[in-house]
Amino acid sequence: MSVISAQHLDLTFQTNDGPVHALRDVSLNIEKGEFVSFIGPSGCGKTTFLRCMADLEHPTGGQITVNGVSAAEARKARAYGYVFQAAGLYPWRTIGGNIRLPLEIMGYSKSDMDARVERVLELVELAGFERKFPWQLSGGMQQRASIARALSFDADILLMDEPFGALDEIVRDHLNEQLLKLWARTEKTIAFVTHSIPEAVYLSTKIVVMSPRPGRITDIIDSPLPKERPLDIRDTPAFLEVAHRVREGLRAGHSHE
Amino acid sequence: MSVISAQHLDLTFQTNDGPVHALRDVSLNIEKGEFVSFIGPSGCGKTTFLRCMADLEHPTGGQITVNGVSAAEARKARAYGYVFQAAGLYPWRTIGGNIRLPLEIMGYSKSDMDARVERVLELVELAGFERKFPWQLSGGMQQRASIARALSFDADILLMDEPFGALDEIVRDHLNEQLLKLWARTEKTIAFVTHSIPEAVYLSTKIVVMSPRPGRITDIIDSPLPKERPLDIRDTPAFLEVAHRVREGLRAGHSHE
Amino acid sequence: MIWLVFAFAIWALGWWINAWLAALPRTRLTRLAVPVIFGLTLIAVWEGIVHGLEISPILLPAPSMIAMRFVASTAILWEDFVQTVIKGALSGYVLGCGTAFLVAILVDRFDFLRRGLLPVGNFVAALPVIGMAPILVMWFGFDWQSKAAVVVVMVFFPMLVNTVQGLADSSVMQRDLMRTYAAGYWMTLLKLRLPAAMPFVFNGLKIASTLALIGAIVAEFFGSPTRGMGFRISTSVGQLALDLVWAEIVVAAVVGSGFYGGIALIERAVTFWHPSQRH
Amino acid sequence: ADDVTLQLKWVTQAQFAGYYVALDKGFYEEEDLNVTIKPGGPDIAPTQVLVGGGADVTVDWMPSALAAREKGLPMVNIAQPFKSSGMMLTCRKDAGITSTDDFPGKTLGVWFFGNEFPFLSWMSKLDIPTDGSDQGVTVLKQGFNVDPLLQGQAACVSTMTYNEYWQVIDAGLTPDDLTVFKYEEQGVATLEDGLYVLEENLADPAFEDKMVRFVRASMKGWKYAEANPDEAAEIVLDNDASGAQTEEHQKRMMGEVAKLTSGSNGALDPADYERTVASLLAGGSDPVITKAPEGAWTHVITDKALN
Amino acid sequence: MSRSVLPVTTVVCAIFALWYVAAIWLNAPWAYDKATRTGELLNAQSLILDTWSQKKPKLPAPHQVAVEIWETTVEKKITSKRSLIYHSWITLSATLLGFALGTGLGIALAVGIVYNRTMDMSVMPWVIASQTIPILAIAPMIIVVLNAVGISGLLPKAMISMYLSFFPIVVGMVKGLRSPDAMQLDQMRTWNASPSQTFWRLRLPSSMPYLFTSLKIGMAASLVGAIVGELPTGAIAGLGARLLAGSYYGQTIQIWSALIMAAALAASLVALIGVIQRVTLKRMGMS
Ligand SMILES: Nc1ncnc2c1ncn2[C@@H]1O[C@H](COP(=O)(O)OP(=O)(O)OP(=O)(O)O)[C@@H](O)[C@H]1O
Ligand SMILES: Nc1ncnc2c1ncn2[C@@H]1O[C@H](COP(=O)(O)OP(=O)(O)OP(=O)(O)O)[C@@H](O)[C@H]1O
Ligand SMILES: Cc1ncc(C[n+]2csc(CCO)c2C)c(N)n1
Ligand SMILES: [Mg+2]
Ligand SMILES: [Mg+2]
Repeated sequence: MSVISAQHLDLTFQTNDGPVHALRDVSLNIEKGEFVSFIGPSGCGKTTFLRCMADLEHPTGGQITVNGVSAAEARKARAYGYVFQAAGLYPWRTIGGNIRLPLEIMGYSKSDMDARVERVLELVELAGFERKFPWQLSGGMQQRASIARALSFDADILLMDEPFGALDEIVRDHLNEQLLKLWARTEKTIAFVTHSIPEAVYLSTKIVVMSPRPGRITDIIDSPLPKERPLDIRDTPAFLEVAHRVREGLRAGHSHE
Repeated sequence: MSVISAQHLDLTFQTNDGPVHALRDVSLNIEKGEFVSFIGPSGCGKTTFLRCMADLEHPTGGQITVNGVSAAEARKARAYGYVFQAAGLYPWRTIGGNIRLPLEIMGYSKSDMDARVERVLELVELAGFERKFPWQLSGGMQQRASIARALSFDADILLMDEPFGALDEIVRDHLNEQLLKLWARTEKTIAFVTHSIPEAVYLSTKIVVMSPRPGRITDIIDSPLPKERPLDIRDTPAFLEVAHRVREGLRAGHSHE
Repeated sequence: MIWLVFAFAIWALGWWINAWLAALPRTRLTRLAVPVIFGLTLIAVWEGIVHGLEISPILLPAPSMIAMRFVASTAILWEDFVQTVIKGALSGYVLGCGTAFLVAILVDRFDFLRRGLLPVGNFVAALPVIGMAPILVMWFGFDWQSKAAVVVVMVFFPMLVNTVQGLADSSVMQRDLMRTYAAGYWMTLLKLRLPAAMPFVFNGLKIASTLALIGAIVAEFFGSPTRGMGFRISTSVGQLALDLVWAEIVVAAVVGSGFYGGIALIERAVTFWHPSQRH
Repeated sequence: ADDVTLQLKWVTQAQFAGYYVALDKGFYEEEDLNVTIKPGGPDIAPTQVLVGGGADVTVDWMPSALAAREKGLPMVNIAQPFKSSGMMLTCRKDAGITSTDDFPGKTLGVWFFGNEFPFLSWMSKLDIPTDGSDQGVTVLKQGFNVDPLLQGQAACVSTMTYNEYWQVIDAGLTPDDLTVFKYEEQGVATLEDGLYVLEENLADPAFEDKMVRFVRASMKGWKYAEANPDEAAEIVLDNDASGAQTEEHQKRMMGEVAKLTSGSNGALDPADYERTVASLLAGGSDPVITKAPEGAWTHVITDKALN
Repeated sequence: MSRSVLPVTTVVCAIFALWYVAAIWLNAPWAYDKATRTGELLNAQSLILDTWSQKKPKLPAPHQVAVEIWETTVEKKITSKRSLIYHSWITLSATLLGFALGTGLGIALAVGIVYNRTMDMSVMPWVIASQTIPILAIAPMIIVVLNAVGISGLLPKAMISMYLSFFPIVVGMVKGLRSPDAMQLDQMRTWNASPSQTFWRLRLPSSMPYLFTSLKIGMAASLVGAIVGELPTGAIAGLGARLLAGSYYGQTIQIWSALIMAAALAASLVALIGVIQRVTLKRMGMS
């Protein structure tokens, strides 16, 4: 059974300028343990699709199931962790407090909370920053804290919306490596939105290329790369080959030119 | 004579946490018609350096001249166009009104203004959007409008601070091409800040690598690439070679790892 | 008892209709209808309670009685309206807001003034203007001039503080942009700071609009010619003509809300670009 | 002890000395009464407080009490400690006023809030319109003080013999600078400072009994105050919570008030009442009351209290 | 801080200078009036001295007010009815009670408006309309009506001050409780947080800066309300009573000293909230 399964999804926003077709006839299955990247020009519906999976947006047509139940039920069962495009930490809580927030809401015990906070902070290499406030950290560190927050509770699914968009290349490379390691270790199912072709290719087992107006899937590329991926893999022909295919797919769907 | 010449520039910000050394002993000459990119990790002083050239920041030590006169005089002579990191359009003016703004201030005639607005809008492919307000456009379109605004008047120097940061790869590629064409045609001198290594290599005749704490120049790379640059040039060994050198320079100066 | 039941029933009915309307998609019609129904409900409940508890009309007249008095006394109400609103409140409002705006530009121009005048201004703004009213009546005489003076004093500081804040509201980047154009002070003021200040200016104008009417009416309690809303209210309380008092209050509330609404409409037109005006 | 709440017409001052003396000297206590005195103020309508149940008995002027009665509010005068009126119109000679013939074209300050009735009656008797026309007078709603006269904004202002008149004198004007019209002398005097209760309450014998004791003690207070004006003024000062009154002014006020109360034993003189009603009915086109009221006063209380 | 000392002193000095000049100008007519009646001749010096020392000046000179304040604060026992401190205390207690009530009502309404669509659409215009009613006009009626149901003393005054202070609080808190952006609210949804969890952990904390700003405005309004409420309670005691009594007897010096005292009271209350704001926001890491 697929972890996430979308069948003929349609989503139209009613705006005062008339309807916007954000998604049109989108079908996709994501299996357990997959790392799926979504790539496509701005406004093609990547975020919207991710939000449908998270039950933050309601499709106007079609079907979506998560873990075999409806997206709403999955949300209520706290089936996933969601990392938003911006870090979105609460300024009045420390880093520790921010990570503790979902745990408090879900009613974890005090000692369990402490242990989890410590563990995820180590995972994203922020041990020692628990007591700091978000604005005392750099943008990259904030973004990592927000990832830690999504990892703190036991959700098997991770939905990430351009989590590394705001970071510079070097930090980004580093976090990409970390994310891959985490994924390999925990066997989570990950849906990941990005603008960067190398990032998508480097991370994913499956790359979904989307195109706008109306948002639809134009290509689904299964990556031939091995699970073990050092950073240098990006200079191999296999990598460049996939990247090329993604770029072509993108260009085809692009409204520009 | 260099168009921009910085000698032993120092700039220290006094903050309540103590002084921040944003620039330390920075020397650089930029010749007429050059396309110089600045690259370096977040917070290394790229923006600060560009702002010094624009007389928006006052160095606490050293010397900077623009067009042979002080930065302040150059600013008063309206020697440059500046594109900020964020689009920074005035929300109460239409796209056309925003582009007209510097022209009004500089006292261009009405008919001249109209002609210029039309021309630059075409240049950034926004013809037909003159009457729209900024919030009615996507982030990428806003960014392009802000570039158009800096191009609308006749300044020989263009200072651009991560102008394409908010854009997706395809649009970015396209604008890179356009910018190169414009530069080739007009022979402007361009100083360009970016986070992207391929972008820096693709565009520049000279790449300045900076490193933080305190901000200084660690490497200056003259590009061996020809002036004529199709997009495919990015797959050539010469390109990858330069990119590699930039990446090494960056990594050396990076605090991470 | 019947009246009380009636009051409760009306309340329940009004609330039910509103809950139903509010659940519909928002249109111009529902946006208007809901508060109107809410107000009508309040009035009906008031009517029911006054009759139900047999409250003396000298303490609280019923809305029906007020309405009848309103219709019967339009001439008096109009005379008072002209005296208090047009002559007192409006002239004071225009004068007060106008000078505050100009002073704000001056304060903004000279940092010395900003640092000196604003703290003092905040202190003065804390003065309970009620206390100023008898003094200003003493200075400016009985007629509308003293009412206008009270209004000027009341609206001046809210307007000043808001405008100064607004003039400082442009972002660093927006100001830097002006510097890159080597734009002078006046250019920057005209093309950047004033437009950017408009949301704040209108905030000040809105606050001032409710203050203006209150100020003009209150000042009439401390001496006035034999017309004006404040005069009528205090005299009529003495004569136990509470229905006329409430008719005047209705005029005040309608005029005040209309004034406020009018300014909000202009605000919408002028600051259409501001995020708060685009939902 | 029985609780009684008295609502005054105005702020704590020697105008109400009798009640404060009765309270302070224990006269109320002797009658087994527990009296609370509520000072009034510029915006307190005693009648309203009475209807609202905030007081059992109130000090009010007869014109406004009769007007309230005609509005359907059955106020009844149960005692009248003030025999004569202290109201006057005080004018500046240098404003050109020496007799009532000089009024037309002038600006006059008048108290409103139910106190304008005697003035309006007087003007209609003199046949002077109050609409601000050339043959008439311009009326100002006078604030709480005599500033308009001092500042020259009005030719005349309303004053009481015991209060505002002395403020004019204190300000530096001399009696020679002033022309004074006493309402008593103009024949338009109306009764001031009587004690009023609601008619429906009087039907209750227990309430009636309370009022009998209250009036008896109050009159004892008044007579004591007349005899010991300085002590009475001190008592008033002690009771003034605002701390704004001065000893000099209160002693002088007590002296003047004593002149007004000395002619009364507390019982209302029906002749005075008839005179007041006649004056109010003669209001020309806009009389204060339209028909002679009935049952607006009673001797029941004073008969029992004073005999 | 210290950078504004010079400008503030300059402005204050300028105000005092202007004040003295204005005192001459406004009080001179009375001085001449007196002089012509007594027939003496005024030279410039005696004119100025007279205008700065009249008993009931149109505008008292600053030193007259200062002396009055000194005499009624420092030189009187604070239990004395002639002590301004005593009267300030009376006003302050009504202010604080009214402020507490107003804050409570304001927040409750704001929560209702934010959480209930029907209230959102129906209440706000009437809240605005309520503020256009001249408070001084209905204050006596409020007092009488409350008296009728047996409430008297501090509470009626506090109700009037509540009436004035709840408005800025509703407006500010509606804005504040709505200040979390869509993303933060979505975040709460992804964790399946209940409405009350969303309120306590997201809406309320993010409304703090708005809350404090509106508390400051509300406090100033409360004080005005308490003073207004004192006028129709028969000028028994309090700063409002001093204002009224001063006005009644034409004691301008007394009016001005009560006024200055009231402004000082308001300023210190607002400053106090400012301190609490700074401490709270600092502890919340939001400053
Ligand atoms: N709440 C909304 N109301 C109306 N239109 C919306 C809404 N949210 C998104 N859209 C529109 O739906 C389309 C898809 O938006 P979406 O955010 O999913 O794009 P995206 O692929 O995530 O883009 P980006 O890369 O810029 O984040 C866009 O055209 C957008 O304008
Ligand atoms: N106005 C200022 N006051 C104090 N410190 C400042 C100020 N502006 C910049 N800095 C500091 O100076 C350093 C250089 O900043 P700058 O903005 O030039 O970096 P940058 O290279 O442009 O970074 P980015 O890539 O994130 O834009 C940073 O450490 C920054 O915190
Ligand atoms: C607003 C207002 N103004 C005047 C009076 C008249 N008045 C009645 S008793 C009294 C005391 C006399 O010293 C005065 C002045 C009032 N009641 N209310
Ligand atoms: Mg997106
Ligand atoms: Mg920068």
